[in-house]
Amino acid sequence: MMEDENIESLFEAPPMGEQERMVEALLFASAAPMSLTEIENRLPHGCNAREAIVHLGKRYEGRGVMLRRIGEAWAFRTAPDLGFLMQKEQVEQRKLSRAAIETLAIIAYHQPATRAEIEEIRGVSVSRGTLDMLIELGWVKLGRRKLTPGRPVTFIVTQIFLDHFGLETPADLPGVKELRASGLLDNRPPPETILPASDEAEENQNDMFE
Amino acid sequence: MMEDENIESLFEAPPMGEQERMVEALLFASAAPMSLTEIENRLPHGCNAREAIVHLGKRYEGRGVMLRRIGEAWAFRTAPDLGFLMQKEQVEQRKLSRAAIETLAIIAYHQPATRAEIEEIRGVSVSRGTLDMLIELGWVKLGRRKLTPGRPVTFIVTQIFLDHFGLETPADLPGVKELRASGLLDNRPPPETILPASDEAEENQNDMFE
Amino acid sequence: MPDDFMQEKNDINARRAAEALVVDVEGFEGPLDLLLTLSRTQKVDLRQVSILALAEQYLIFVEEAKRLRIELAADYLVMAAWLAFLKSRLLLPADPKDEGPSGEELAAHLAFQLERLEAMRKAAARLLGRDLLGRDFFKRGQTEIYSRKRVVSYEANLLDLMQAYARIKTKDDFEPLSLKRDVVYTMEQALERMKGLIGEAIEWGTLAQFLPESWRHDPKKRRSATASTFAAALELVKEGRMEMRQIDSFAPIQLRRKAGT
Repeated sequence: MMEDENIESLFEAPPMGEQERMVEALLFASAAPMSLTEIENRLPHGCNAREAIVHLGKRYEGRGVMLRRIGEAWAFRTAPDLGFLMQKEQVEQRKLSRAAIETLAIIAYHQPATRAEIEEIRGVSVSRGTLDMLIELGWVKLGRRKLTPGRPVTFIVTQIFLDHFGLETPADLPGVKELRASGLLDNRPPPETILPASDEAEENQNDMFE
Repeated sequence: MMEDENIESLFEAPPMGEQERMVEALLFASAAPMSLTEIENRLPHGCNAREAIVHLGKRYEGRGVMLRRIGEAWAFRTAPDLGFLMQKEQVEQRKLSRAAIETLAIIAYHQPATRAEIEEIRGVSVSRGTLDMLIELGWVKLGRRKLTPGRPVTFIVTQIFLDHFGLETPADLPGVKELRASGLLDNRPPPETILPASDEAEENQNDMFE
Repeated sequence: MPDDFMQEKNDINARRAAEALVVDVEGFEGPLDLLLTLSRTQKVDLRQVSILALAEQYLIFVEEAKRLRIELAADYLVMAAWLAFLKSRLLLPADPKDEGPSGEELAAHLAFQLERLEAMRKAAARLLGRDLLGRDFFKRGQTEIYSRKRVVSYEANLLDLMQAYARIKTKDDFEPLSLKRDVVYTMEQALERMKGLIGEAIEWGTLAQFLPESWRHDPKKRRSATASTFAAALELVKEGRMEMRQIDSFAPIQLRRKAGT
């Protein structure tokens, strides 16, 4: 059917059903409501956006999604009676602080880790808020007390942590040597950047990480 | 009508038509694919998201917007034949290096793949930053460690990868069946040779001969 | 041996070498990639490629690269050594006392590697040729998951975690590497030197003329000195003390003191 019309389509607009599909896709992908003019500017020459909108609106009547007119523009919106489904929680994403991510990394790699151990590895003291936050996030929990003088508490990572980071077990985390070998280390410009990255240079560097 | 059912809905799941509307609204509202569990967590108690998805998928067949399966999740996406309309919507596609795209393909077709396997296939070491970038794009993540000596880290592709390349599952990778049938996805170790016993080979021996 | 026979043989070799060298060495992704490219000149299906001929092509390529003083990475040379070994195994009658795989087995594995690499190349191309999200099909432009309840979700991915750990574990390890800087001509050095030289540079002179004598010959040193001298020159141009020009693409970069300074 489309084939027959190929030649004609140079001069004629696509059939209305096709125009409707086009408007549907356009409005779906658009980040903001679109006016008739905006829609027509995107459609092939000769299309009738107004008519396509009418058909599209009918098609979505009673569905979970509706075509809505917003001022002079059009957009899909979920049906108002289903709004309750969308009202879970608004998630505001924030980057974890460097102190937090480092503390988390140390716990993941060294668990069970005491606070003193974390501080020794990081070389700075761990603020109370950092550990509290990791615990509140559900990524870290208290482990067994260590059988050393003072019986300090230890920290370990949780199942939620593993799920979030897509790990089966903490043992799946690559070691530093593997990180380097995989090119996953921090992209600090290596001193040999000006030279060709010869194998020799790579090997020497490997030794440095032992 | 809804009002009448309000009390009952405490005990009974809404009718399937209504469940379909709900799933439609949810998937429309979300830009990211949603798993069945995520959908069901938002639906009233007792709903059957799997069945609703089947109905919904049929309803959108041939439309400008389609229901697509992406790994274990579902999302609405515009029909690929209408891409030309959305050209202005295009996100700047990051130009991938040849090394990156080949590494990605090897991981996708051979997953779970170790770094040594990737290097064995490409015949060259994986450069600093290649895997890094694929992980940052969200296309590659760590898989389970391999149960071979040295327990090397493996890499696998993600749902975001499937979504980006319009694949339902890794089994839909183009030509994967033919490649498997022809043995080109086998992990065939090189025949033991006397040569070359370079330092480099020894250095990597753990990785190379797992 | 008649002269014209030699001549002909040389011609063939020269032609082969020229053929092999059409592609820039820098353009190759390792020896296997080079072998794959060379195998295409045989114009046969990859399964019928003559590994022996391929090994010869590769060895000619490496010889030619040496002659042109093109620096080849170590793995190209390792492959050359291996192919020379393979060639001898294929040509000489098998020694019954020899342990290990036969030349044919080794050749078969190399053929498999080439076929596999090519298969992955094609797979990658097919992957990129698919309808892509954000190019051919699109997700919802606007999302509607909302509510009054605000939840702060702290975002961190596995890469952040691993890099944080690597950062901590390697923060001290980077120091000793500065010892390797002996073949690096720093920009500070270059700037110091240039400041002393610009007084005399009334006429246009090429960048290379500004390199210190002892850094001009070794390719690694020359590269480093060129980069630093160029950077230093840019700095001086920025300060309005020098002028820089390049007549044409890839023409030498020229420098001179800015008039009136």
